Amino acid sequence: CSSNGERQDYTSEADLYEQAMGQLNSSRWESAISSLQLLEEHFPFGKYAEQAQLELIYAYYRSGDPDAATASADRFIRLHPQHRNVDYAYYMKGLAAYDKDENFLATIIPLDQTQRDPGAARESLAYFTQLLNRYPDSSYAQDAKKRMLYLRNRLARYEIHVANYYFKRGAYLASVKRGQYVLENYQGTPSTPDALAVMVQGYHLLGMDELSDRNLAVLRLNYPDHPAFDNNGEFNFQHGDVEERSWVSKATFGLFDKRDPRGFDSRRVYDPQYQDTPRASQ
Amino acid sequence: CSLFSDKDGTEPMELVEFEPTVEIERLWKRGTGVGQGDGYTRLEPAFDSELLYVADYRGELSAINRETGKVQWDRDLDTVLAGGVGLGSGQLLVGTDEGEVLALDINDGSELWRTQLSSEIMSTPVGDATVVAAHTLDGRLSVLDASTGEVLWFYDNPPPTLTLRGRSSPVVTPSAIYAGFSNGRLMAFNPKNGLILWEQRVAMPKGRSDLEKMVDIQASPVLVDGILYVSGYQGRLMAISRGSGRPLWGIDSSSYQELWYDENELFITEDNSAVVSYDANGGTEKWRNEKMLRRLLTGPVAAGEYIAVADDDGYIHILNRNNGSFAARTNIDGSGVRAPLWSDGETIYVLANDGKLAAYRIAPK
Amino acid sequence: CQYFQFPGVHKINVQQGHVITEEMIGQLEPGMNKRQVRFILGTPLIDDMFNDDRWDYYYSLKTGDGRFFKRTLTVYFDGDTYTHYEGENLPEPTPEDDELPENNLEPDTPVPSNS
Amino acid sequence: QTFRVNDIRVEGLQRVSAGTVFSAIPIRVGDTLSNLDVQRATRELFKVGLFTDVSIGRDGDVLVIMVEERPAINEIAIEGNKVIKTEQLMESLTENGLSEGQIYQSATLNMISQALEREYIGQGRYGASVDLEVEDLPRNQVKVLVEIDEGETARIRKINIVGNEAFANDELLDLFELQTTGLFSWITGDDKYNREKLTGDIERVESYYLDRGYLAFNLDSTQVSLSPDKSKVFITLNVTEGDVYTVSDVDLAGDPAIDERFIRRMILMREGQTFSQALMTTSSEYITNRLGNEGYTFAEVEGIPERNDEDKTVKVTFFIDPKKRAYVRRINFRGNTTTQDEVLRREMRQMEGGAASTAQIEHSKVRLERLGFFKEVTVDTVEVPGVADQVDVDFTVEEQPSGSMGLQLGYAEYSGLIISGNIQQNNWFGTGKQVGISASHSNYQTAYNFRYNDPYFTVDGVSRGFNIFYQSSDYARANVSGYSTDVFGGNVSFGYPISDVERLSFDIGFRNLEVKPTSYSVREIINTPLYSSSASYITQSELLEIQEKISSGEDSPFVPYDPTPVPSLQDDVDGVRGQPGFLDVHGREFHDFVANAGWAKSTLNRGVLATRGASQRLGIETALPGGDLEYYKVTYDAQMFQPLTRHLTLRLRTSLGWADSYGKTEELPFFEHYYAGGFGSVRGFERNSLGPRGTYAESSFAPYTAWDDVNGDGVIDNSELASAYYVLCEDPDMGGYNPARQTCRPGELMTNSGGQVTDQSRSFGGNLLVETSAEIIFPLPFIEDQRSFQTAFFIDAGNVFDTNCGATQVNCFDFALDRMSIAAGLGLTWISAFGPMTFSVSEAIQKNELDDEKGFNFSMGQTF
Repeated sequence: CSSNGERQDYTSEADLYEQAMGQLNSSRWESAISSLQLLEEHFPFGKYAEQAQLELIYAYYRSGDPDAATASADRFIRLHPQHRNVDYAYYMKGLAAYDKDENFLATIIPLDQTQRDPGAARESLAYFTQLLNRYPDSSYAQDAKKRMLYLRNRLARYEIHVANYYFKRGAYLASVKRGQYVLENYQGTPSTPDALAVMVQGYHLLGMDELSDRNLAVLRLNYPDHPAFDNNGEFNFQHGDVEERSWVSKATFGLFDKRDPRGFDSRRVYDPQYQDTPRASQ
Repeated sequence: CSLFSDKDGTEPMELVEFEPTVEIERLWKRGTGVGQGDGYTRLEPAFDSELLYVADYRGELSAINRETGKVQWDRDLDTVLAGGVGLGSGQLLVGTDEGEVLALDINDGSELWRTQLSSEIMSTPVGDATVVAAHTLDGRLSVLDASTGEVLWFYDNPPPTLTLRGRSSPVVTPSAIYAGFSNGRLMAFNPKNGLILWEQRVAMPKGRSDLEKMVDIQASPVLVDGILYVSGYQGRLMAISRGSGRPLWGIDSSSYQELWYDENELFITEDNSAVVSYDANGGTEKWRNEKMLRRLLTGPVAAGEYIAVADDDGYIHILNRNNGSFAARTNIDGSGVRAPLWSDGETIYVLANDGKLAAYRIAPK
Repeated sequence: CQYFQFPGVHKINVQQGHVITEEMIGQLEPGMNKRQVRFILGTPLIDDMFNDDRWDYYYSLKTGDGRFFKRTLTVYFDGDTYTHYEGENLPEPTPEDDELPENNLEPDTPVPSNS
Repeated sequence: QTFRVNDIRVEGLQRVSAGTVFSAIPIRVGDTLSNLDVQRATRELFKVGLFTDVSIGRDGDVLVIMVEERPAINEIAIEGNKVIKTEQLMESLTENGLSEGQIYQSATLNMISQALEREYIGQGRYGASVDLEVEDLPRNQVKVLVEIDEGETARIRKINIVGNEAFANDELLDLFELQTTGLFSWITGDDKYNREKLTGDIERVESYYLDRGYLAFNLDSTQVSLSPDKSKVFITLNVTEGDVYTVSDVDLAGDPAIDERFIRRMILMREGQTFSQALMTTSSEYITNRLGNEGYTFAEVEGIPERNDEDKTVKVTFFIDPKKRAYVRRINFRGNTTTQDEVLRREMRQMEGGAASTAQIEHSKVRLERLGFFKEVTVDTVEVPGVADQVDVDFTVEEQPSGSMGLQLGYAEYSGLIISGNIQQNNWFGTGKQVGISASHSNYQTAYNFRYNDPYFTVDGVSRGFNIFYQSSDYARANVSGYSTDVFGGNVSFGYPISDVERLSFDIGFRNLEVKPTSYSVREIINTPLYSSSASYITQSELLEIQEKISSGEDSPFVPYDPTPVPSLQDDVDGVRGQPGFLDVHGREFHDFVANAGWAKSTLNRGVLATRGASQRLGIETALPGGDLEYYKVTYDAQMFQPLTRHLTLRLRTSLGWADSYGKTEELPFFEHYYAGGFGSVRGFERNSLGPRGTYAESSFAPYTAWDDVNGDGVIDNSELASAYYVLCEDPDMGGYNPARQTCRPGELMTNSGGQVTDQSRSFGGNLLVETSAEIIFPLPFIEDQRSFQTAFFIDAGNVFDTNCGATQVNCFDFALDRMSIAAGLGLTWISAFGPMTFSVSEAIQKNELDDEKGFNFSMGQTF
């Protein structure tokens, strides 16, 4: 008693490919995926095989399965390293990771993505960089560059948040290293001024005033209007020595009116993207 | 389709109806301890002129008069047995599942000596006046001094990863010891110093899985006028000249039960429980009874004009010796029979798995 | 530290930077190249991009009960060869007494014995 | 004749790639070919086995190879396999190059059957058999139908160990994963032979011996044998034990890097002790950790035993290689897509830029798990490429719902229609702040509550929170004696850690409470019956005289008895009206400042559904002097987890409460009483139903004390009777009343009793709470995700007692063990997306007469 029903009858390779293209155009991703897989299974060396694999990556991506899209892109790169549009596969890997970075909750409530898991963003940046190194004049390079800009800013801001925490914690060497990481890896992002401010304050608190002053000079030269400068141009060391406390906070063991140090966040001044879509601070 | 009915060709065949042509007369029947236990042991009685010596797996040994079935003496060895009861000269030999060989005085079963060997003794130890040979589960043949029990020499034949339960008992003669191993090899040794006289491959491992590569020689070889008849599992039935080890003839036949030689005829139960008779000289098949397939038959024994086999449900089938047709059938006990049967040509002795022992004689109708 | 605190708030130790022992400093000899200095003292955590002829080794430990210990060691190079060092609060040779260092403070992180 | 090949063309290819053809034939463009070469090429092509027909011809100087491909396998259908899933079988087929789309070659058939049979034999199913049929399909394709008969698994009938004197067979067999067929084998399948499991078991036996000094232990050989019908497996292990070795000397080698005395302290082995491999490996671990704490994260320590066979002693040397002291460059977090980075980083005990310490990294991982936000936390320390002494610490977390969010629309018999919505989030949008908003309305309670708490108001973990609430409830419906309260208030709370596992917490707040008794409130709350100001009473003996006169038909005496007026409660000096209720004494409105102080210590291993560690909490709540009430309540809760076996954990829990009034409040206010019963307390009993009951409200008793023979028939019938006075009881046996309906307490006015004491709705609570519970937590056999499930057999015991029971209270005792209500049963907790759901089924073992059993409990949103 044979159990499974009659398999989907298909005619030739071309019809199957046609059918898959039809499903793709009408955004029926699931059925497109199964037709493409069927095509690849039965005509592994047919003339549509390679194109089918490329379409498969796109179908997985659009069906909201970034991991499968990355996996099939890797497979394509392994099978056809010299293929004329292998750059599409690299690009799709970057795009899939880029989507994974967007948290579904963020679509409902304005969550500040820069304070959350940077892993997916780093992967996406790495894939896009790979694309640009290998195929600088690929047709996808333009869009990739634009996305990389956003990713670098996001990752740089993440480093500054961590540096701010370590100031609060009192681990000034950690803050300095985070600042340094931004200056080394993410120059020219809106977080660079904050990174310099972190270095200035960090070295000051480590007692290395020579290094602190050197960074202060660079900061003052390039970003004179950084919020850390008070009106007469002096750098305000927020976390260092005890600034005076209101009697209220003394009376209530610091529970009220604690005036928590804000940490460095000059996105309003230097980050154009931030100005037009201000994200919540949380 | 086959998914639901259980008749899928792997269960034992039903009993065949037939008109018995002989009577089976039961001389006596008695219980002898608790039988084979859970270790799938094949403890068998030892026979001498008028007594038989039988033991159960808990070590209860009793000597019984072959004619009357009366117990002459019995003794509790107080140890878990795995192999036995073997006959030495004036000695009874048993093997324990902790790997010890015990030699007992044949008159009262008192312990003469006891020696620790390397593994479980799943075969009946055998001996003569000078030596005692025991084949342990780890494939080692140990030969001990019959009087002191001291280990004279041993030969290792490591078994393959998967073997049949139990081992083949060696054949001890003054001039040579013949032993079948579970890697399919039959070897002859000099009893005094263990030098290898000759070696013969009885079964060749073939196939890729452990199951297909099983090639145990499970039955003990039968030595008759200078010729050794030996059968292997998934191997061959061969006649080998005892002196040179040269094979006289060999045919493809897979069997793990004891074979029986009687007046130039070899009776054998194959691994699918077909009973076959071969001409001892050339190995040509005389007849084959395939009506009791998969009933896990014991090896056949001959008694006069008839052949007897027992199965896993305790039925004893009597076949005509010349054409293998059914002659009679009786039942000893529902617990089934695993121990090899024995016959002195006239009386057939059957030991059931739960320890029931009976003697039968075949009388013309 | 900054503001009046609840009595007995448990604070964790905050340790930063390199442990520099007297034995390490003892091994430094002028004329060594950078690779040898790096092997003795370890990789400097602060590698300032601006100039490369000085390496700063910083060490600090702020214990939960408010004690603070700081030690710095700056190593100077002329090109690739080490010339001299200067530092603050450097370790003296530890006296070879047999019992454990007197304040046997075994915080989670190492405190040079003479803090 | 020969000809030169300029080009090669292949025709007829469908599934085979041209490359395969070119690699098979030894001909290249440009060769000159003879007929012999052509034949050899044809033979080579046939040998490839992919073509049914090959013919090579010439077209001018182009070599034309016409091939006809062998059919491809369109489909492999497998049937009859139950134990091994089809996917797994297909996988093993593809591994052997047999999958749909492959070319069907002659050898394919038996390769398929062999591959499948090997799968089954690997699982000990020796009796399995495979047969195949090939069905032709159009367009040069075939379908392979595989029919599998899985046969019986060989079951282990006996495991025998030979040569073991020191330890008996069954002591060793306990270590085995493989077992002989037992009671539960049909579920666990532990009696199915499996080679990997056997190797695992053998290793366990070896380490069992090595841990007990048998350094020379050796497993000589193992035999696995099969019964002829392939249904039973027998395993025999042959061992030689050798002798017990004792430790002769322990010393260190290599560079200890820190003071040798610290290291010596970590070594568990002493001279003269029997050698134990377990002790040796644990000592090495301790040393490695100790070095790890000093920053030597990559330290390697290995214990090497050197046997001295003559005197059976062993010299143990610990080789220490500290490698470079490592520093942490960066700490990275992955998986926290909702939770903010700072919420994780503030739990870190390891600092970036500091010496790496294995203990601190491990400790940070435990602290992350204790947050209760993550289902799984894993950490690994990775070397920074190119830098010898720097590491990155990578944490990967898997988030889980850390709160509950729900809208309940329900109906319950005691509360009518319930509409309630609540959001309780411990990780509010990933900020780590705890926010609770709840609003609920039912006919017995309307409640609004807003709770906010920031556990990390300061970086050291000083927490600050606010809470405002309004609640009006009519307890009559909730098994609590008839009164209702309206309360609103708010408080500020803060707390801080005093050690790594202990926290102090304080809160202070204002509370406005108004208690509204009802006409049937129990007498402990307000004194009943209520008398009007003009009421007066006579004595019981005078009542008897009157009843005497009525029955004798005498005229009503005009001479009035001299009744005494019923005093108001305040000046009821001699207690004629009985005990005053609480509200009579203390009034009905209470404005109080309530302060709480608490100490909590927790070493639980997980925030939610913990399985190890312990937690304790001691809290003192006081209504501060200056408010209307002055009382204090001390509560102590503790729980402890003790792993029993790999799967079973024992959980002991207790909560004790003692409360009393002080200063101007005479007794503990009844609305501050403890209650017991139901979830989180004593399962198996109605919610809040255990312990003392209040006395029923009583109504006044005015017997007939005046009569007038209006119709002059000489007989006083009912219409001619009237009651004028209440009666003071002197002696219950004097009569003059119906004891079933009236109560006569000497020295008090007689009252109409309020009805039988059956309904437990008047549970009144008490000022002493004693509860304990023991549970055996076991894993559900078929559930994969064990982390959000917890099932347990439990025994709960507890009750509420009162140190000064009211005279008329029922079921009210001082503390006594035989008064504890005990129930045993099975409980299940499931952390669902809507919050924790709990079920329990139970049976009472010991209960007081009035306890109200409840065999099945279900609740949402409460974790006990």
